[in-house]
Amino acid sequence: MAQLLAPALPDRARMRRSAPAAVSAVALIAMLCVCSSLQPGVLTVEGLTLVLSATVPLVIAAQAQMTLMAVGDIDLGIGNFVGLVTVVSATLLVSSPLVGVLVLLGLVAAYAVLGLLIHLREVPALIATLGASFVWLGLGLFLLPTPGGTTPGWLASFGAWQPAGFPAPLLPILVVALVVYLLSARSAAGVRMRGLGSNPVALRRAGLRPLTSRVIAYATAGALGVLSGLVLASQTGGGDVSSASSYTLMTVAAVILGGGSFSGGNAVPWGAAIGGVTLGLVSVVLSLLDVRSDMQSAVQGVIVLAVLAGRVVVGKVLR
Amino acid sequence: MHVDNLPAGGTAPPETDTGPAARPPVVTARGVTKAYGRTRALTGVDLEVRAGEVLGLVGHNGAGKSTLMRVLAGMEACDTGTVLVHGRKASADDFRSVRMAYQETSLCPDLTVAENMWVSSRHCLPRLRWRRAASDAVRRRLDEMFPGHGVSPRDRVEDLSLARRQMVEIARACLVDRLDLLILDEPTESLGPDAARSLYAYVRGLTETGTAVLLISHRIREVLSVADRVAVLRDGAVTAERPAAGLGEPDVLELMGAHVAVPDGTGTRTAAGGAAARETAAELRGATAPGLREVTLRVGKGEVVGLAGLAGQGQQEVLERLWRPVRRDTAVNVTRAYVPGDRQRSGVLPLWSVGDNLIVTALRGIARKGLRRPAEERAVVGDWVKRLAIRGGAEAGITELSGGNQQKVIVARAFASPAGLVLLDDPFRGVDVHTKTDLYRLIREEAAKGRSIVWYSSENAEMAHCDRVYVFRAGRIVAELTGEEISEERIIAVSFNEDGGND
Amino acid sequence: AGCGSGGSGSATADAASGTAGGGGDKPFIALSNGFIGNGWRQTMIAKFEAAAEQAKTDGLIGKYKVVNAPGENSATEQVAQIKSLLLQKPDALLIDPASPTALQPVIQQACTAGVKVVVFDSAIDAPCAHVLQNSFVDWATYAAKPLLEGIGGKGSVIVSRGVVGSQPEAEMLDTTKKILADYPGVKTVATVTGMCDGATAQKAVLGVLSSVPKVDGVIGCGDGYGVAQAFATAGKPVPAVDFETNGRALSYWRDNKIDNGSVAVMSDPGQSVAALWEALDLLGGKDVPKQMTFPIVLIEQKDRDAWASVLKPDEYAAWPWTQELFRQQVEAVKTGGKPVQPPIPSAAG
Amino acid sequence: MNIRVTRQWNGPWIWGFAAAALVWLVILAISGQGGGQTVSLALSLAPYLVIVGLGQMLVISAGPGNIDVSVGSVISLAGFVSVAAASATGSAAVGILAGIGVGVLVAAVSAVAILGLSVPPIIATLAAGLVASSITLSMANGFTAVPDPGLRSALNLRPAGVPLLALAIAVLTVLVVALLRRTVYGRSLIAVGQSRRAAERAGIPVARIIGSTYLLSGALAGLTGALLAAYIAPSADLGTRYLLDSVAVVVIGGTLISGGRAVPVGVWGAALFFILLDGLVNLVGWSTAAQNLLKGGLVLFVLFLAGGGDRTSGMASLFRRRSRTATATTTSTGDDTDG
Ligand SMILES: Nc1ncnc2c1ncn2[C@@H]1O[C@H](COP(=O)(O)OP(=O)(O)OP(=O)(O)O)[C@@H](O)[C@H]1O
Ligand SMILES: Nc1ncnc2c1ncn2[C@@H]1O[C@H](COP(=O)(O)OP(=O)(O)OP(=O)(O)O)[C@@H](O)[C@H]1O
Ligand SMILES: [Mg+2]
Ligand SMILES: [Mg+2]
Repeated sequence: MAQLLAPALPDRARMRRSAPAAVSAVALIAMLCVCSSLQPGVLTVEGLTLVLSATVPLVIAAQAQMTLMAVGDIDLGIGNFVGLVTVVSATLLVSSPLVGVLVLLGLVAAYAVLGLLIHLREVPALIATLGASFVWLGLGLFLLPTPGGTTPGWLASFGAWQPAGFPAPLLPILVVALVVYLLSARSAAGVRMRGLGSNPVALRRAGLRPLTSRVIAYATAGALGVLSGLVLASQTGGGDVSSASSYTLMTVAAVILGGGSFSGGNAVPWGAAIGGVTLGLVSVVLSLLDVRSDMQSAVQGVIVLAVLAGRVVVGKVLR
Repeated sequence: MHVDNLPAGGTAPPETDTGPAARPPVVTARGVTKAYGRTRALTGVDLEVRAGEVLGLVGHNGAGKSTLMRVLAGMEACDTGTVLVHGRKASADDFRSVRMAYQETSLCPDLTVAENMWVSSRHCLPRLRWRRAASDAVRRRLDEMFPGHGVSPRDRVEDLSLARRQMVEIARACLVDRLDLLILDEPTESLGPDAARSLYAYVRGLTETGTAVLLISHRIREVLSVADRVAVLRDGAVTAERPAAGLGEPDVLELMGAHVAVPDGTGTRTAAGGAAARETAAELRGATAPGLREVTLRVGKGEVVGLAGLAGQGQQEVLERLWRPVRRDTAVNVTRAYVPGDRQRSGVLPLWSVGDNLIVTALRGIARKGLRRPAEERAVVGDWVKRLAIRGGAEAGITELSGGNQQKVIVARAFASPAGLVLLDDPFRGVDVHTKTDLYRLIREEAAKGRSIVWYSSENAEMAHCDRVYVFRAGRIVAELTGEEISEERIIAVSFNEDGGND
Repeated sequence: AGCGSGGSGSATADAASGTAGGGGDKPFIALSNGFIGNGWRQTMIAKFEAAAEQAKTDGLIGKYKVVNAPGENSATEQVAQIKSLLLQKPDALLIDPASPTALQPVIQQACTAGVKVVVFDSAIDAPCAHVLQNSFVDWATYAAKPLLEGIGGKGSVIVSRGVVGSQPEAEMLDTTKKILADYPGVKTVATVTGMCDGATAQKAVLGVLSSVPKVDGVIGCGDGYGVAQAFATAGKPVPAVDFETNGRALSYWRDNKIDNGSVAVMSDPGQSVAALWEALDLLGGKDVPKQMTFPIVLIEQKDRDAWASVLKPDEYAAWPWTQELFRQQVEAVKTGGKPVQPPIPSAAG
Repeated sequence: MNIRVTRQWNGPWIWGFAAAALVWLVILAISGQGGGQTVSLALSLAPYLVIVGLGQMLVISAGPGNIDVSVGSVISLAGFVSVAAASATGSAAVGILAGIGVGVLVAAVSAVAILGLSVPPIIATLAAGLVASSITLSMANGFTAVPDPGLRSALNLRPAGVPLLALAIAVLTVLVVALLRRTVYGRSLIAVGQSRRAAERAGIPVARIIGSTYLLSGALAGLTGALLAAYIAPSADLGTRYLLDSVAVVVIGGTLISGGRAVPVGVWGAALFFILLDGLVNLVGWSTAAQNLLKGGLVLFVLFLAGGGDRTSGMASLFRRRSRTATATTTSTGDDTDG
């Protein structure tokens, strides 16, 4: 039926799929325009560096979330996990670098084990990661009950790195998105992960173990979470387990803004990057706009809804 | 059974049964049994597939065909018995040359065609640059099998039409470095006649190179025209194996154990002329939507209206329109109820008992001020369980029932409500003959009480139970048949009467 | 200047700041606040805005801007906001940090950009910033001593700790323990985590009340109102507690006649105003010590009614720092003299 | 597969009560006194968590993907609104109603976004919660009203050691059970939770059911806020802690997380467990770190021990929206469970 009526379907479908990210990108550009009209300095290298640097850890965490959403899961623990990583990097990584590195690797492994258990026990990822988030928080508080510590020098100097003529934060955003793109969209492992989110039965029939796919996805998410935590620590210069608690829902919003969905099967690394930067920029715009501080979160919520509404409209047009 | 794509006996296989019989067996099943919980899907199967032959496998729904195929393809282990590949007890590697195209396509909808190829055929693709290799291979294979297929390796499967997906699924199965046995599980269910023809041409080409092909289909004529031998599976065991030559459709049906209930429609059916005089229960006036073009139809009170034609020509869109009317072109004057055909996804509420499932639609009508009245509900449930002889009774969990009995519950759900218009969306897929006969009777009885029924069926023979039938093609109504005009042949003739079809 | 008039100007302050374009060479003061979710922080902001508005009228500053990080006490948000504040090139940046360490790099960045940075309400390891804070040792001392005297130096007490593990909490617990050691007649029957927050302390104390004998006092950190509620729920008489310094707690204390040695003690939300004066003095080239300790707010029973009559329920007692008082206090810090005791604001303003 | 699930979750509410009893025994062993009073005090704190948990339970029962992450902000906002309304009118009842009303309003924003804009619930309620917390902050600024003393003392009433509030909320719980079992709405909700498609085909007004479920959850969160503000005091972070806890008590309480089965009684067990656990941690003097580790560890332990296996295979289905395309009715993604 479909092929009788709409021979040009694939192109349209492709457009429909990239529409959400495009809408977010439009919102992003609009915000940058607003910023630069209010504060001409924004569009300079220093301005972009200042504005973008805070979004880098969020964008990386959003890639982690995206990886899990690609297999059809969701991670409600990523915020506390990133916080825990900052704590580790401000404590163990300084006092005994080797132990610190091992602990960070252990955290990645813990994510893999979490994915393993979720798969084997057939429990909803939503709840398992929620439970895990308490654990990450507890571990973080255990290591560093209140914010403090100092990050190792190399990490701090990475945070302070400012190449001439190029906004430094753009580099990690692009590099991570590229790596995640290569992994999730171009590699065989990515096919396995998206296949799991798409149709686990097909994987099983083809002799690919869904378990492996899920574990790969969780390990990747864990690694990205660690990276996000390290970048965050490099910016804050210390550890704070609750410093990223807002990331949990923000990353989900970023992936949705970038065109991802809860149904799995889709990897949108570039979309997640755009969504993350968009969300991160909201608070910058708000503070430039002199929005009353108590109204800022409302405006943030309304912007998220507006972008999603724009997406619905574009989706209708493209149908 | 669907419309047959091929004329019966038109191209009989050239070889006689002496040829393939002499060849060595590729896969042999001996005393294979398989149970899922209490369901005994296979009860002791002995079957041999020989190199270079096409073996047709037929059997009623739930006979165990798909299960047997999964066992033969090494997808699942059997409980007892053995499966031999080339006469040896098979290891995982041996099964690599046994490939299967699944009844419900086992592609990942979010992946591209090429990526799906990697999933199923990664062993014969290079480790690096596999994307390019997979694209080339699938394009070549599709060109061979379905000339003019219109599939690009970069398309996502979810964007493809059903027919193209089926093509990809079949091509996927053939994409392997060494193919000993190709299993096709109802491959032509959503293919057009041209595609089916080129598929079978390819299949014959394959057998010439020594590959065995196992073909499952409910389209008996098709099987007879392609296969060298036909095996009949009944209740989990092979009950007959015959050479295809000389076998006729009625013979096969008899072997399958179906007493073909020839509908005696004329008796129950209302006079055709009466239709116009009836009060209108619902109508579409020039409805146009994705999949629908300028459809105008009308349903009278107490009338059974059939929607016929090849699968996916707009019938379900009509049901959708009547279920969720759009004010500008649809008028529905009575309350509605819906019987979905896809009971797994749109029918059963899996955590509930039979009674709960049955009453959920009628609940609203029975309740007073939003509060349920359990006694009345129980009475209604008891009534229907008895009337349709639902095995297990009202208290049984719905998922413990066999498919046919589940379907009875879903049908009863709709008829237990006071709805004046009941929409049937191909509801009798996977239902056995006895149940079907009961349900046909129910439909006529309820129509006689003044309910209107709109009935889409992929099985044209069922249309004989209707007062009036609209035949669909590419989203349009191409014919309206009434009374004596309604017959399977007539419907098929009308459905195919333009050429072109779904590629 | 900023007292008595209350927080009436707060709602419009941000909008007003945007329009004050004529400042020219007069300084632009920005305040970044890491968290706005409790009454103390809100009072702190309200006091600052009132004082800054007044300073603008008086021509001391050109314009000012307050940015509160939304959401929970989130250092990341604050870092982002400080960065966007820096784009606007303020002359001085006042910071009430969400975290004592997380801001270090961005503060360094601000100093490099030539901005005077004053961090208040919390210590921070940023060598280039000036720090203005209250003494936690004082806080713990005032929280324990009068209370223990009030119960006659004997009986059993519960210790409600603050944010366990934090530097201030460690300091405070240390002091509390030392003081308790001076009272051998006092037995500590339980130690709970109240997080210096009435609601948390209420639940925490309620959780242990059934498992401990009669309690004479609860040594806490500004969580007495919640603790008192917990005792009320359990149907027990309210012991001596350390109240919050807000209107609600003081009225409760007054109205329920809890005259048993309870005190109200907390840090001073007026620090934001003091920080404003410090920033102005720094910009004016005056010599101000890098680290300064300002007096804490202690309300004993004798001052209670005076304070209670001027505070709204969610408003916290703040010292009304004026430029004069501030400079006196700076002198006191420099010379190591007795800290200045600002007057209790009167209802008339 | 279904059979297994049914059996495993047959007595799911036991877990919470068992864990609560265990913690209670430990407390008793440590302190050696006041066992009865411990329960009594836990019962005076648990109801608040139970109310918001019941709302969350209804939402989660509405099927995959449904969750209300705005409850925390709603509680805080409703706290202020109810205290303001109560002190303006002098009537505690008006205050409570105002709290409920504001909860419904915030939920209405979520419901419109979910149903009208097809925004995923987790995002829609997040956005609505952000809006609510903004209003909270602007109300908190210079807020002068004080909670109604009458209501406060009513909340503290404990005739014969049984908190009046606990009794009232027990009645509310019974009402929710009745709502689920005995009303058309309740049955429809459970049907929608099991299979949205099937429910829609069975003639259930799915959108209306889902919308009203969010409104109910908002109302219950609003009620929690109103009571909590009277019991403690209105503050901008009054509800923060309740978001994660509300989801956690629903899970530990045995409600099927993939929808279609709600266990209101289980929420009580889990809430008591959480309250007693807090008490134990404070009694022993453990830090919040240990508290969180224990909570998380137990959630994971219960989860992995009980296992899941929701009726559609794999996690992917938890959020899968079945209707991908208009042709979804005729396509299938290879679910080979039945012939
Ligand atoms: N994975 C499974 N779990 C439980 N029962 C199963 C499973 N697969 C098949 N069955 C049962 O085994 C029996 C045989 O099913 P099978 O799919 O092999 O039938 P079929 O002959 O292919 O039917 P159809 O013609 O409808 O495709 C049925 O009763 C079915 O319910
Ligand atoms: N999951 C299950 N758990 C327990 N019993 C089951 C289950 N599935 C099927 N059964 C039982 O096994 C029997 C056979 O079921 P099956 O689905 O194979 O029937 P069927 O041959 O397809 O019948 P129908 O033609 O009515 O669909 C049924 O009577 C049913 O009670
Ligand atoms: Mg089959
Ligand atoms: Mg069956």
